[in-house]
Amino acid sequence: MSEFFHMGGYAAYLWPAYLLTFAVLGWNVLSARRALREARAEARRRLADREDGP
Amino acid sequence: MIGAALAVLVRDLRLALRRPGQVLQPLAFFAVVTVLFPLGYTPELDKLRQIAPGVLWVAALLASLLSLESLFREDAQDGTLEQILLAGQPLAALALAKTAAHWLLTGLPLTLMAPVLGIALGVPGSAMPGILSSLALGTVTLSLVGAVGAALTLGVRRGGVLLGLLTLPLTVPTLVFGARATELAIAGEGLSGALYLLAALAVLAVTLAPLAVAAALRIGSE
Amino acid sequence: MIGAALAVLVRDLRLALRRPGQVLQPLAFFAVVTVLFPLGYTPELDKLRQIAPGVLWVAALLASLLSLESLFREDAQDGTLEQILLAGQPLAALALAKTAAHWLLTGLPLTLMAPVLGIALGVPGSAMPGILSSLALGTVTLSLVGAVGAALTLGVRRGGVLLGLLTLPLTVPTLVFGARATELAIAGEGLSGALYLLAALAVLAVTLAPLAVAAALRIGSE
Amino acid sequence: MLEAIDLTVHRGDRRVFAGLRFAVSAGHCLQVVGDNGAGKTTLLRTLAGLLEPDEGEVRWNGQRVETRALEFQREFVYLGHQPPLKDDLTGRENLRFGLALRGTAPSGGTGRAIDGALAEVGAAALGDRLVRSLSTGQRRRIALAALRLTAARIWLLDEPVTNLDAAGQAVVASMVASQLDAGGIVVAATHQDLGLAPARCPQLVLGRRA
Amino acid sequence: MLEAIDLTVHRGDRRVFAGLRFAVSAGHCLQVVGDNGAGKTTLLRTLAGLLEPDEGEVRWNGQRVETRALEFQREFVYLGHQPPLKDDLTGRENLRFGLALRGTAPSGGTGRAIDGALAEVGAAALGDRLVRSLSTGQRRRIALAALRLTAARIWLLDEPVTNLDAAGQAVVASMVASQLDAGGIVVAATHQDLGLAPARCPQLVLGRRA
Amino acid sequence: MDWTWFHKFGSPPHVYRLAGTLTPWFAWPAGILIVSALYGGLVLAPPDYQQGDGFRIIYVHAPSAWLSTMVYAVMATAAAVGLIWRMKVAHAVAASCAGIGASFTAASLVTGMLWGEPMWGTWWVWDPRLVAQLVLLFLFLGYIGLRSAIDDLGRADRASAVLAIVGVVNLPIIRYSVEWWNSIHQTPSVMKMDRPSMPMDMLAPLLMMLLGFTLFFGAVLLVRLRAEVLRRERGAAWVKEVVS
Ligand code: HEM
Ligand SMILES: Nc1ncnc2c1ncn2[C@@H]1O[C@H](COP(=O)(O)OP(=O)(O)OP(=O)(O)O)[C@@H](O)[C@H]1O
Ligand SMILES: Nc1ncnc2c1ncn2[C@@H]1O[C@H](COP(=O)(O)OP(=O)(O)OP(=O)(O)O)[C@@H](O)[C@H]1O
Ligand SMILES: [Mg+2]
Ligand SMILES: [Mg+2]
Repeated sequence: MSEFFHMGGYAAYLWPAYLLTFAVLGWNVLSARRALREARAEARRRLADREDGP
Repeated sequence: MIGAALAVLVRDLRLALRRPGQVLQPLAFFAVVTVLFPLGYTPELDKLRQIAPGVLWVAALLASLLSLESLFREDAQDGTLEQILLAGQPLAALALAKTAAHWLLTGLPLTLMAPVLGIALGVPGSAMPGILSSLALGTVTLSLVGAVGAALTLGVRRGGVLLGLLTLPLTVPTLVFGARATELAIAGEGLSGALYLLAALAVLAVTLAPLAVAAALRIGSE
Repeated sequence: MIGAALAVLVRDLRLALRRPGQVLQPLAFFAVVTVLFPLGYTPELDKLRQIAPGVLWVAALLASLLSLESLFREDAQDGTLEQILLAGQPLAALALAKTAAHWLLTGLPLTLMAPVLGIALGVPGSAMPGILSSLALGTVTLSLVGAVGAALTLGVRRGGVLLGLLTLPLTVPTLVFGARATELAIAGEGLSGALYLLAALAVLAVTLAPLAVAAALRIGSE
Repeated sequence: MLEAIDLTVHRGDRRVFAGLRFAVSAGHCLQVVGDNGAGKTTLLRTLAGLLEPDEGEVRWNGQRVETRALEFQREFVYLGHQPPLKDDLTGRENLRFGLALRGTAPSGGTGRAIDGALAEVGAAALGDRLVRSLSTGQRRRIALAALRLTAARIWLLDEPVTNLDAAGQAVVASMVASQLDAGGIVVAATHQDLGLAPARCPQLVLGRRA
Repeated sequence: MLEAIDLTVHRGDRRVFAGLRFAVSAGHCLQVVGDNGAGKTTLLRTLAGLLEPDEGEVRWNGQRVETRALEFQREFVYLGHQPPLKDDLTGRENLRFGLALRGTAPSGGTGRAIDGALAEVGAAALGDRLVRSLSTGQRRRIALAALRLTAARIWLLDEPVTNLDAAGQAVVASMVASQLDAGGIVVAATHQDLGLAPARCPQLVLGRRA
Repeated sequence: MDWTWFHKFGSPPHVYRLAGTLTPWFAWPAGILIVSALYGGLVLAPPDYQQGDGFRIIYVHAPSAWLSTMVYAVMATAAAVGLIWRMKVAHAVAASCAGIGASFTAASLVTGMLWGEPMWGTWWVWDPRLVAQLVLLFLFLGYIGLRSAIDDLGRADRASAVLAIVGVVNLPIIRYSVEWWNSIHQTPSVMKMDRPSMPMDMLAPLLMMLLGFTLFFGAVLLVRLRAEVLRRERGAAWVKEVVS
């Protein structure tokens, strides 16, 4: 197991690379969902204004 | 249409003469940069000769960038850009005219200055024709590509930085071919190949850039 | 007075960084500028290492010029410069605040970016502290000297324009000492001497430039 | 005949006006009035094609103007809030440029026409000075001269009388009148009255949107 | 008491006016009128210290203003042809900056004061929008709010009612009136009338110099 | 020919709903592919005969790099469609692409550098492939910068569209020029893509990753697209139904 993480001496490069890449994947997922959530909220706010606005 | 384009060209040249500072600044920058390298690097001419192409070209590139920022901004601010947009003339032609003026005011002077600075970098006199022709061709492309960026960043805060960020990557080919041509010129080898490439880029830019500029200006004027 | 100066500083920062992404723009910009040199010169790191000082300092000079030109012009055009002139506050202080904002927006990002750019140019990690400190000091002077130039160019008077140009040569000492310091840092030799000179220049600039700027602004506003 | 058909225009995501209809026929003018922010400038810029309507269209003699934008542009002049003049050119040079840009060649020579126009707007003495050195009202007069010089049939004027003294305002009124007499069309946004017969110059009142 | 003593001012090499004398005492206003190019703006800028008189001097409470320029600057506000606003800041941010710059701290909190001023000029709804997105008149209203906020005793106004609709012009009139009631001084250059009692607001007529 | 499908794509509500329904069809396969490729790449695949375990970086590096190029292509195409046919939805697609593309370009760069240090003993070399990738990152950043600098959405859409198109015209020229630049400096491209054909158990995970990343991009794009479409609809009737 530890040998697996050791990656034949390349651990110091390999794991950061994987970590970063999956961080990027994660960021994409989260930011996309946040964007959608915010857009929804924004739209609701607009509709609300529309109701009580002119 | 030709008449209108000419009018724009002449107007911009006349304005530049009335406000020489804006014309001279890029040239001064060009000079400062090219003399800076020997100071920071080494006094040995044969070493300097090696970096001369890169220095000359990067300096020229950045110098023309410096002057591009104000290409359309002033017209936009005093309302004359709208006048041009609504002149009932093909906008691309007028955009080309403005870019031509810009080239005459920066590209051409830079080209003419290059040999002088080249000497300071140990460039042999035999290389001058090559340097002149390559810069003359390259700066045309730089002005045109830059004009697109300038039109896009019109009315944007700190447009200068953004303009650089947009424009410089697009100027990579010009830089590569231009520097190579200069290198060959200094080495005294034939540089027609590189010049052809530069010319091709210039032609491409002359045909496409004005359209992009026109579109960008229309968008920006809303 | 402190309050007013702070207000100016904060305003300029807010204007520049209206949106989050804009903080990163200067960083990207410097990266682009640096990439140009290898493309114009050679991919070999040990050759690039030699011109690294020149590259970094040219980038610094460019950054200050590119953004300084608009430092006062925008305020002059939208009338807020007069507001500042008539604020009943010591003008030099406000001018210093504006210049500080400018440094935070160009000098600082460049300094922070320098190590990364250094790596790309094959600069050894050991040189980074020296590079950081020399750039930090040098860019301050560049911003201040540039500010004087920008203020002078504001003047409607023809003379002002050319005077503004004359400040460009004034940046040469900074560039020379800066490049020298960077060179020494890369060579791994002691650079304290060069740093002292840079510091001296910076101190001189901080004390004198604001006064010059204030005077120039007053003249320009007539 | 200049028509607006169900124009709807947004600025940012703010609806400025919607379903706006009107028609101005040759020899008539339209005075656009409304509070600050009502949409006068927006309307004029839309007519000039500087803004795109989100819905509806502008027609000139029955044709959508987009379809032949350049021809239409030669039919009108747009004079906005600030006079389109180059500070570092003289009034004359500015006027000359304006004519060359639009390709208009006045009968009887450009120079003479320019002198005439300058005299008409009471700026004869200003023509050879750099615009930079002119007062606000003097600049506007130069801009009026430029307007006079163009052969355009349609005038789109945004607050033409601002910064003008009494004499200047009279000049504007008479210019508009003669333009209408010549069978032209004038659409003007103003807060002050232009002093024209209502029959000739109906008002279009834009509702306020803050 | 604001005095002009034998003021002579040149613009370029053109003499705009010479030997101009007047005095405005607390609670009074001076309406500067004159044709375009008469020298209204020049006079206001000279009073504000933006131009140096070639001869004569400006006195505030008997003292030459140059001698204590900074103090004097805190006594007045100058509102020129174009409202000093940053396009990329909101109205509120602009007002806040104006206050901080002059070191004015309104009683009862800046925020509240700003809201009050905005409401007074009928721009309550505009305060949080970028100035870039405001119409010309809306900008001027923001500038008026800034004027209102400063504690300055002297107002130097160059054509304060341009681009303003009827309501806006009324706002200016009432603002000026209340400023005078508060013992302030107003020097205003206008082509339109501000609608104030002549007793309170005498006219200074500048002769025309083209 | 019948253009109704085209106009249907133009209609925001339809796109919004379609994107909603499609998302899981991209997301799940992407997830499964990536996870199994991960296992295949890190555990099953044997060490490289010369690079040892270091080569395993390829499984994150190559897909990121490949995706970066593809995203830019999608972005530019969408931008062009939006500009030519005035299609709001297309602009929305382009807007959604920028962030994704930039992030993966950056990932390919950093993973590449992390690979370079052990392989070439340096974090960075001026290899044409690398330079081209760096320039691509700049193009993305410029696009994002321009967008963020313009308030009005409509203007931002069309201005950035022009930029994207100009960029895509340039991209091949840039790639060619850096290759040319490299060739004249006689430094062989360090990233030899004509490596001896990988054994299947090495190649399979790579291909799975490539496919997985691509699908992942699709899924994220669809989600962002919905957000962008909403932002572009000034509270039209259909918005009411979908948000409340
Ligand atoms: C900063 C450094 C690096 C950058 C920017 C970079 C960039 C790229 C790019 C643009 C691709 C093309 C993907 C595609 O085909 O669409 C790629 C693929 C690849 N890279 Fe790198 N790379 C870097 C470092 C490395 C290193 C150090 C190695 C190995 C020694 C490497 C090996 C590969 C391999 C094997 C592929 C996949 C094969 C292929 O796609 O043709 N790269 N990289
Ligand atoms: N920078 C300058 N250089 C030379 N002359 C100038 C300059 N600015 C103004 N003038 C001249 O000074 C005179 C007064 O200008 P000023 O702007 O004060 O007039 P004004 O009364 O404000 O006119 P307006 O009603 O148009 O605003 C004008 O004749 C003008 O031409
Ligand atoms: N760039 C913009 N972005 C967003 N909203 C805008 C923009 N420009 C104007 N608006 C808004 O559109 C409305 C109409 O503006 P417009 O300039 O047409 O008004 P106006 O009638 O000309 O006002 P004024 O009499 O002050 O000139 C105003 O409410 C204004 O706030
Ligand atoms: Mg208006
Ligand atoms: Mg005036």
